[in-house]
Amino acid sequence: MRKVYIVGASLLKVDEQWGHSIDSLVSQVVDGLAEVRPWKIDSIYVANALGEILQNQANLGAIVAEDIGLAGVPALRVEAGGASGAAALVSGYQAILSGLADTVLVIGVEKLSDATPEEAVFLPSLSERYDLVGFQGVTESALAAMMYRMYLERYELPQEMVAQFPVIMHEHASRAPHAQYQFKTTLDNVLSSPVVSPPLRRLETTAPADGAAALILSSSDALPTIQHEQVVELAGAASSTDIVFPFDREDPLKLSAATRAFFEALARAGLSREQVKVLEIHDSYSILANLILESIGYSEEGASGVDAKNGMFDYGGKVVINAFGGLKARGHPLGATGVYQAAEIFLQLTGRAGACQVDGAKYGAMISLSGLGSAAYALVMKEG
Amino acid sequence: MRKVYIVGASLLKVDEQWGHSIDSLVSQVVDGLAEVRPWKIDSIYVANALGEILQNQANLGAIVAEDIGLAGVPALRVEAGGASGAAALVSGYQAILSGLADTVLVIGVEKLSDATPEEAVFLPSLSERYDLVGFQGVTESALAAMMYRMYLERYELPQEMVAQFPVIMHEHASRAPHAQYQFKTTLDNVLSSPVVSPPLRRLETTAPADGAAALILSSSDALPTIQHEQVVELAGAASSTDIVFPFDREDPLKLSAATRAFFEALARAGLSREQVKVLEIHDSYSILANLILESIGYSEEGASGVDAKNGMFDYGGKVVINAFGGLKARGHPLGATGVYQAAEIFLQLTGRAGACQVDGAKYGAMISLSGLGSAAYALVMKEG
Amino acid sequence: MHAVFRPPVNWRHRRFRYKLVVWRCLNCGAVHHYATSICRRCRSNRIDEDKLPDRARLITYTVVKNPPIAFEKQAPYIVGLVEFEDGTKLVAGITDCDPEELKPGTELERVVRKIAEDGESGLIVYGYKFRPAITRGR
Amino acid sequence: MHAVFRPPVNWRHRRFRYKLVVWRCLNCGAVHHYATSICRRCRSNRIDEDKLPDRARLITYTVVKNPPIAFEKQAPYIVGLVEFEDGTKLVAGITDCDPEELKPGTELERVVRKIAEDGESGLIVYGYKFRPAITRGR
Ligand SMILES: [Zn+2]
Ligand SMILES: [Zn+2]
Repeated sequence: MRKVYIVGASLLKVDEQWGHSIDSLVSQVVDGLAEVRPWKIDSIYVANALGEILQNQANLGAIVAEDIGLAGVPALRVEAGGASGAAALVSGYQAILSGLADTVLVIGVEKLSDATPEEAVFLPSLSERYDLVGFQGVTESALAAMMYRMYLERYELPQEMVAQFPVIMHEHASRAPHAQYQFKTTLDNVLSSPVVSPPLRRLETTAPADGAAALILSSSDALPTIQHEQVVELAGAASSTDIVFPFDREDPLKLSAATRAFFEALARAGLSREQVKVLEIHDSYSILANLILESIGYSEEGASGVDAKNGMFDYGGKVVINAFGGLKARGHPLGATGVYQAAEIFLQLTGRAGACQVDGAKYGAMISLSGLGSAAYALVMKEG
Repeated sequence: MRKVYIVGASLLKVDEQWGHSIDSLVSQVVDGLAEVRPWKIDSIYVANALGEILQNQANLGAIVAEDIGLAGVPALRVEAGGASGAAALVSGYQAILSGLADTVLVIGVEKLSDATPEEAVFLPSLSERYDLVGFQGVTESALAAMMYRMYLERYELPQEMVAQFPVIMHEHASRAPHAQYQFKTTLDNVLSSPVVSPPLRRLETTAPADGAAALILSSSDALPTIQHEQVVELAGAASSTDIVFPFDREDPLKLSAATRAFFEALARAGLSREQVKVLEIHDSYSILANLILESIGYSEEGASGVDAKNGMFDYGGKVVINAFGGLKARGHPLGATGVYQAAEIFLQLTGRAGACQVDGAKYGAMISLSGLGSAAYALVMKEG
Repeated sequence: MHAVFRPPVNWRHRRFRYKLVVWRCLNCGAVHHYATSICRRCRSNRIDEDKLPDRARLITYTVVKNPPIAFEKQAPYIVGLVEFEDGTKLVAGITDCDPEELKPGTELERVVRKIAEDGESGLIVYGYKFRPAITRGR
Repeated sequence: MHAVFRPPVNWRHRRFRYKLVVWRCLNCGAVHHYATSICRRCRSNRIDEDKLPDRARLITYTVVKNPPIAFEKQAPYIVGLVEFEDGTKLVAGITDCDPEELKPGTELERVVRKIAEDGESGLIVYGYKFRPAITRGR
């Protein structure tokens, strides 16, 4: 089987980009891939979740292909809610393994700042079962809050064991120039920020963000023909789904799609979890950091909070999570987020992570979720 | 390279299905695949264009996987406007060729009847460049009307040379139990139906439709393990994009994405155009029938109308187009349409097309477009 | 702003929203809130209409402080996870009480109430909510 | 119904919509209606702001009889394909005339007019349209 490499990555600062349209963001982020030459792309995958609603724009495969001067190249939009970016990456990985493409461009782009505040609360519900949950006014953050409460009660934990994760994320983001929120915060700040849905606080969630990120993938066959700096091997990729309504699952506190995707991707890469030193996780709500870390075996059930407090997931620990601040602090431009995660691992494994660099990281992995774990995507990368 | 087969197909009557949700339609159409056994699916591709807007439902990969009892299986939504169904098929074809999947389920589903009349006029604009075209109140049908006028003027043709295509489509659909509009019509009826945008008339366009269609693909490796009736080989698939705004193209009357996709798919299948005896084309507007037939070389420029009048595209002619009525009369449930086209070719090549059967057809092809040709997908199939 | 309520959708789901009419799998018992031909759990075709009971127990709850579209006038409001005798779970608005009155295990009964109001179109949507049980029996 | 006009989007595109300010590729001449770093035709990075002329020629036109959202009050209305001196083509509303007055080649001039009105929010959107030229010169 041939191998798949990431030969270039580009990302924009996550921000509210009032002056820029999707087209503008796409052109900027692709301009950042100039070091890769020649510019021969066989296929384009565009990840975007809400452009149809917020920008009246569907058909983003063709739109984006033209925006970047590649009208003619096959191009497609994929959507899997908050995991759209990771889903586009997996699609690109498959396209190369199929032999039908040698070079693939994956672009994630999202502009959430065009939403009104009420829409910003409403739109995440689109990834849940709307006719069962959303129509009752039960927001996705309300679902997350109920999972949070269940978690604290089952393991008899103080809220700190969940609420500390945003503190770690903001600390990381304070060194990341492309992060949306580069300020540091404290546990006190988190726990005194406004209540969204008890026990969930404002500083445990994300806010509307615009962003774009892009990667170029190449087959091992085409690699010698491409001028590039360093490369990273995309050594394994996998995905899985789960029952959509979290409380219909056998255990609402186990993200079994994440478990399946992560171990399958690791197995394809021929790696063990212990070898992974940089890990990007999908912390759209603080509680998801706990649930993911426990679902993919880094912590025992209910123990991720204590492990985090002991520094296990920070610089000097077993694995560094969200070295650039994760969804919480780097920001969560929905459909683009998975591409940001992958671009960040690329920066780490090529030693270009700047003040966020994790020393000696040879292997990295990412977990991306749609909704509250109804789909999970995992990618595993190796130093090139 | 291993081969890809279609081992089962199912489709619902295209209709306004007021009583059924997307979940209902999906469960019904998959129930129609019962003859394929065992039910082991490695990956699911869902094609849908407007569920986020009309049903408040994104994340349809995970939603559909659960709806059909396959929570856990990797699942993804793809969107390429009116070509979403074909795009999902190409994605599934790639997944099998990549070796990562042996059996793939492709489902197209769309519910347009939830739209208001003004939305139904507006929503096709989402596949055009909204900030350049749609915001000016220029609907997609107005763009099509201007292409239509340009075509009649350039080749100095009477409108009949375009407007006869809907007559052929309704004739075909009158024998197709799953068609939305099974009535026959006449050229007089077409030309006296209400003007949408001159010269385009109501009976030259499509109307809101709900529908779902599904196919199971299998690798040649897995085929012996699957219990099925007849199979069809998915022998070639390709896609291309074009400049989105039709009048920015070198020639607005040439659908160059269709040309590229069609000949690439034929080449992969090792077939010539002359061998194809059943052809499904994307006639969302009558004029697109002319432009497609000329762009893929069945007619000289400006001559598709005369060729049609001479019976070239009907039973007994060189190739039968849209044997079940095409988008015009079978109906156009946007994101599902490409899957309908493929399912119909499957029925033809397995001799199960009933009163619509084209005798002796060994090879079939389809062309599916997003917008007015900004993306094109072509698939070529061989008798199994 | 985005349209969250559409008359055809409300009509389609009216029996579920007013009376909790569901489609139950006769093989595994799984409940569907939409008409289906195939069980989402066991793929059985043996599905029949059923109605969820009028009573349920509260498992957990929270409060929505920042309302989504069409719920602006209701906020803040309580939403809860409820469980029926057969194990089926739903989320729903919890009404006619303060959060302090609620705890896991609280007996609830179904009522039909205004769920939301689309400010621009003026469309009002009704459906099930739950309140602490005040009538007798289960 | 779906929201077709949003204030931030109108603001973002104001210079294009009011004055036809565009971004032109200095290498191949291609015009972009959005700020860009890369030419959609030749991938050059040499892009600069420009303004399309106030005059254009009509290539072809049609009439929108069934209006989309926010154009209900305008229908029926003429829309045309126009071409500027540099070859750039746009579609736009054609105003202040009857369809009978129009033919390919008709000289047009840009005006700023109400484009649409979002019935529910009351938001009114202005922007360029074209009318048969009544002022002199080109
Ligand atoms: Zn069952
Ligand atoms: Zn240029």
